[in-house]
Amino acid sequence: MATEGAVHVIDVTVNGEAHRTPVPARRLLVHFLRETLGLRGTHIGCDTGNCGACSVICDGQLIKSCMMLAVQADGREIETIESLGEGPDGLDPIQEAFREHHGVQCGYCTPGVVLAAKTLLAENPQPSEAEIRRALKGNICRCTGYMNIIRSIEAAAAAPGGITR
Amino acid sequence: MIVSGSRTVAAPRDALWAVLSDPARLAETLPGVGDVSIEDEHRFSAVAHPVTALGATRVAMDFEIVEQRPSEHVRISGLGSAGENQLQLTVALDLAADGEGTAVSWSADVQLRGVWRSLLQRGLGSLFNEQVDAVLAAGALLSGASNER
Amino acid sequence: MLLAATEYVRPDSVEDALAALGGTAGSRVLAGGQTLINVLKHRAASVELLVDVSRLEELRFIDVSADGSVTIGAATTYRELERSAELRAAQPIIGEVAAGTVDRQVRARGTIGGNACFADPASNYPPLLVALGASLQIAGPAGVRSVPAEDFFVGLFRTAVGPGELLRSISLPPLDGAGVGYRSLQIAADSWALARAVAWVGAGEPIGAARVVLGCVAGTPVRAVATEARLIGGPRSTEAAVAAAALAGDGLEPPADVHASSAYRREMAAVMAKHALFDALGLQDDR
Amino acid sequence: MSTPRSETTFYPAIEQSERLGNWSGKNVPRKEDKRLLKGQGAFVDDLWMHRQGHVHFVRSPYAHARITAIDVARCEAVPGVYATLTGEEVGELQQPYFQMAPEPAGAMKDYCMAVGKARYMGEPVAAVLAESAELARDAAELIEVSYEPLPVVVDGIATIEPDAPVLHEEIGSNVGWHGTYDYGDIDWAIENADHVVRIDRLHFHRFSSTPLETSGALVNWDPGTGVVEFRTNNQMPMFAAMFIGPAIGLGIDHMQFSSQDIGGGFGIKITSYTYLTALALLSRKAGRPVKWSESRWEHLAASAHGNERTFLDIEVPVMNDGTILGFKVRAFDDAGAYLRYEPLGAVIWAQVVPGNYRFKHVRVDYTESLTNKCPVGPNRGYSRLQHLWMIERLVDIVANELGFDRVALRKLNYVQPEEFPYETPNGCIYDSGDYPAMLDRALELIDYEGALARQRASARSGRRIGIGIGSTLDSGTNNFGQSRIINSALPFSGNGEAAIVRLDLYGEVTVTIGTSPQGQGHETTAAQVTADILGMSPDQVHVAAGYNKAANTYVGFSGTYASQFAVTGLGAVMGAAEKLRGEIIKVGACMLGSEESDIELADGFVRLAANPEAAIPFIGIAATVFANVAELPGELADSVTLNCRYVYRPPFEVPDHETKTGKLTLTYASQVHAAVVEVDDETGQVTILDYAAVDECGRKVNPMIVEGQVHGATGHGVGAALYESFEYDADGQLLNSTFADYHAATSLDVPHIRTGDIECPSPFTPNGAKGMGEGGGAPLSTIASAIEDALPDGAHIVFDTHNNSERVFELLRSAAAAGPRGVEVISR
Repeated sequence: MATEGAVHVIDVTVNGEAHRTPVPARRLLVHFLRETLGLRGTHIGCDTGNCGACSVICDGQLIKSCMMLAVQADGREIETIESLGEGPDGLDPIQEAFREHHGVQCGYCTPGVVLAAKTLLAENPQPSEAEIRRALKGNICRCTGYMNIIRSIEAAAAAPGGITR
Repeated sequence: MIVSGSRTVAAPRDALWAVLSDPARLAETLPGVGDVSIEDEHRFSAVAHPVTALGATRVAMDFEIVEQRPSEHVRISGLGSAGENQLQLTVALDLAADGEGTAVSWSADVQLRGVWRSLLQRGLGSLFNEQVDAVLAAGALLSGASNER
Repeated sequence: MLLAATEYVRPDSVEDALAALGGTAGSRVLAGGQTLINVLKHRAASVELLVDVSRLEELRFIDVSADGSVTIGAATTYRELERSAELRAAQPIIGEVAAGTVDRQVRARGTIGGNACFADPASNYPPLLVALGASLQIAGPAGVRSVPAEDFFVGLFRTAVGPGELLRSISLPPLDGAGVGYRSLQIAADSWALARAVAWVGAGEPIGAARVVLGCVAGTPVRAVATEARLIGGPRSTEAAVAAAALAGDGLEPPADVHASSAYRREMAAVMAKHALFDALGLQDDR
Repeated sequence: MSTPRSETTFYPAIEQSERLGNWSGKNVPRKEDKRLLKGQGAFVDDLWMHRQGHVHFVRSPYAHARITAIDVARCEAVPGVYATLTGEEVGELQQPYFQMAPEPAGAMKDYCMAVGKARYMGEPVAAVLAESAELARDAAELIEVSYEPLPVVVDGIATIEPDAPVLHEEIGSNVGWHGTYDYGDIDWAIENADHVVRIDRLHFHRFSSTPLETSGALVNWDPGTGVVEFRTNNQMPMFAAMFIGPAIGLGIDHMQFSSQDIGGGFGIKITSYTYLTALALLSRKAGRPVKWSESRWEHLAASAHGNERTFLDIEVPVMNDGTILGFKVRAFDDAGAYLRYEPLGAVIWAQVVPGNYRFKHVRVDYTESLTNKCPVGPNRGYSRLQHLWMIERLVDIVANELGFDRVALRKLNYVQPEEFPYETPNGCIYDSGDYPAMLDRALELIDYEGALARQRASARSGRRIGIGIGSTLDSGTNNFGQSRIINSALPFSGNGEAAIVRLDLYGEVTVTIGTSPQGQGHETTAAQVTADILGMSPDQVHVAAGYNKAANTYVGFSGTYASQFAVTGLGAVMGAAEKLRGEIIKVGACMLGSEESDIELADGFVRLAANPEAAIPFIGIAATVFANVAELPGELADSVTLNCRYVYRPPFEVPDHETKTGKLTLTYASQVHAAVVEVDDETGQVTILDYAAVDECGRKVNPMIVEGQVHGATGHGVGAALYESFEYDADGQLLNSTFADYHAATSLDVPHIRTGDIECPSPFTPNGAKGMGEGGGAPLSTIASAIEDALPDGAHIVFDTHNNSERVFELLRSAAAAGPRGVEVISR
């Protein structure tokens, strides 16, 4: 009761930066990112792994950081929304598409959705609407009815030269 | 929810009833039991840890044997908590001799409260029956029988 | 939602994992964690020690033999199943089901072994493994034993994997021309299944072997024995399939929940069995 | 330049700005998006303060129970636990909240935590403050609460029966409000109609638009100043202050509220004031800032739900030509365990008494009841969507029962385009609209003829095709005077919003507003209208993000709710920008030595219209007024501040308590949706094949944002119609308190939405815009209509807003059963 349990030192690369940090075994990756590293762009929307607001990229694959312990990120490479776009103001082409096509309303699901879009387009540069919908299934948005998110991803895919950098 | 089931256990009826109607011995049949405290001849409390593939679930329960007819019937009520969730149950067990063993049928009113009510709604009936099954198996062992049928 | 305190270890081998599991009461295998971590968030179970097997290469493989039999390491993810061309050729249904499981994020981490060991009858794989005649290899201190899928699922959230053991792999016999149908009635486009049926029908006419397994209707996958008996020895016809499927719900008392009553689940089990049989027999739904 | 409008016989003539148009009306990308897309938003859970503690609430597992004891000793003994708070303490530290209900329900004693009794599952009974969120949750398990269970009532009608267990002894019954709304002469209409269609029962289910960000707050009761700072995602802070202040003895001068980014609200975040109160008390007790982030299960079980409403004994008088004369109905609205925005729901629906129709005779006997369920709050479309759904149901049912074409029947009974402004039987004024044209457009978007052909072709295939229509209203800009219809003693009327537009020291234009946006793009649209008025680009206008009571301006109605920003918020911004424009021109004319009428504003310069070379940048104006004021003539120096506040107030009067009539809202955006669905005969599963949403909301300031709101409202409606429903068991336990079982609609569930565009400017608003965003619940009506259309002859009517597979399966089965269908027709 009321003990933290064992603390493990992990080596994890987040947005290209290597961290060696002690973490208690029970700490979720999402809390590690938000509270330990101060990366507040990764959000929490539910407690059952349904909503995807906490989605990040782990070794190239989209995962939900509320269903992975921080200690499990040892030796992994994590990318969060903070890794996209140059500097404090630059937008990645995907982010530009979301801005142009109003794929954002309240912005709470947005970081997860943008990373979902990025990983989708990396694997399937020209997805159909049906493929986009399937790829977004793990990211709940309560504002947009998904329509403009889909439009944004379609636009990013159709951009000259695609979206891959 | 109302849950019912039946099972034949390889223990004589009188011996099994003696276990089920004695708080001290009944407590021992609970899965992963610990912290047993016998209040009187009808009431006891215990911490049970029913185990599933999910892990062990810690439930602190107060039990009371609310009704009994020697060798044939016992009704037990229980109220327990696990964090902010609560488990309330009343289970009536009816025993009938079945050859060397005992045919036990039970019916229970089980109520779960809190977020677990939502999370476990599909499984509560199955989980409860499995636990009763385990209690009866343990009861059979305690009553002196060497194995179950 | 915050977990209760727990310990964690990531062994380098199955042997070490077994040692860790055997050494601590209240230890649990952590594979993909896509269910277990949610259970821990809600503190519906407490675990003293999490033994993380998700990186054990010994548990991450897909072996397809020349005869078409398949063995899959327990820690193989849905994503890996979905993407294996060899598996698609030998046992297409495994990859198809993987591809439709929950969402991309879950597929990247969730494992087939974890799904089997969680033993939720509403999950995808338990009825499928029973229908395909799979066997599951359980590693323990005394070595590896193989358990038929039908005996593996003991109860709701309970399997044949005992304390100190872990699921090593899942083996599937060759299809040998058998047809497989897998049908689910789900909430919305793709959420909880309300009823699910898997049909496996051996090649040849009259039908010599058939397994029809229902999910979501009891604490474990349930074989629709009356349906199977009706099929065997009969023709591969629409009429036969319809008549057999109509028996699928007999005697079932499925659990009710907020999404569906017991009676509806029972009826829908039969409907899903019909469509699964149509698929397994290569019949058209002429509605 | 402004044009006075004289044809507005219902309101005093107003001036509509002619300066809008350069930027207003265009799809200007949002100013908010950069930070949100880069993960730089500041949501409440992103905030922290030095020495903060974390709060965990202990919640009642019982839906109704007396609390006999709470023992916090073991919890408080844990190192790292700062404080606890129990209901018993709350009973001493807090006055019961102000109640809007008249007696007897006005006697309700409502506190921020359960005092003496818990009345719904999940109600907070104690709280723990600890050094970490983990520890707070761990230690909360050590608080021992003893309960004595009480009988539970969850049915909104059974609860008013004499033998029902009473939730609030001080009220003496479970009636929260009761009254009869009687307009026209429904008895005459029923007596003289050719047909009367009687519908037994319709039920509007309980759900929530449940924002993705749950509620939360960081609250600090500063012991030095006595000021309590609430950094919170509450979406109507001045409403919250009205409850919190008197309850714990704080003046508005001692309460600071702020938020930057809010992760969705939809009304559900209006009633979080109870939690804010508890947090303030904990902060004072512990002498620390306190932080609370609600979990999803807490949010679903114990924040707020949308209103559940049951309609009984509906009678609809209809003439042979299809003219529907009106209806009468008994409505029971289930408010849950407490009245926390209620009983306003008992009148808000009256903004749309006849729906989109020319019904003249309406009687609604309305009861608001209390049950052992989560208290309700205003959820998107609040109180009106229940009523509008009932009306659309009855229109469909009348068509089906009497053999009218559903399209023709609607067109016949709709308020006609030439009838606007249209006065409803209860004195509300529909400002503008063209419902028949919207219906045509919606049908065109779903290829109505093609759908009819598919429907014929699919007959007997087992895959039934149904076509549905839903026409609804999104009434915006409340007259808070309508609260007096339910309680004549309430001191509210009218509405308003405040804004400040200022020219800052170095020539920057800054806008602050009293609103608390949750994704509606206020920074962008405020910049658009300001840019138009001040002759610059929206990029040059800085709009302060979020709500900040201390830094921004506000009035008593400030906040973001109830479809009104385009009117009240932008009305205030426009008024303030016009004032600033006047001041800039005054100073510029003086500096350029010209007449004010010779001046124009362009590209951030004040210049002579005739000689653009003669120009002064805004920084020059600002520098003169702020730092070189001795060069200004005295009368200018005295009158110009470049800091211009304006309060927009719609031209309302106080409604009449006795007749329950008046102008309850200013604008009426409208929706006509249409859908084609497939219903699987074997399973009852419904699949949406085509969906069209035609929305009209007057002149649009940013069409892209408007369309986004249409999509979002449609998504909520579709989700509620098919997937999302809060269900309680008889013990008062919520059966879907996580997203695992409360199925929030995913990208696979919300269909492709075709949107259509019709613009009928409002004559009553300064910019021709209408408030919008709530959407009227059109998908609920549309999908119910489509499912009913797909059912076989002889089936029971679609009687519920929520139609999951099993319910549709039962409806399909009902045709063969040949039992009661829930409807009967009496013809003369």
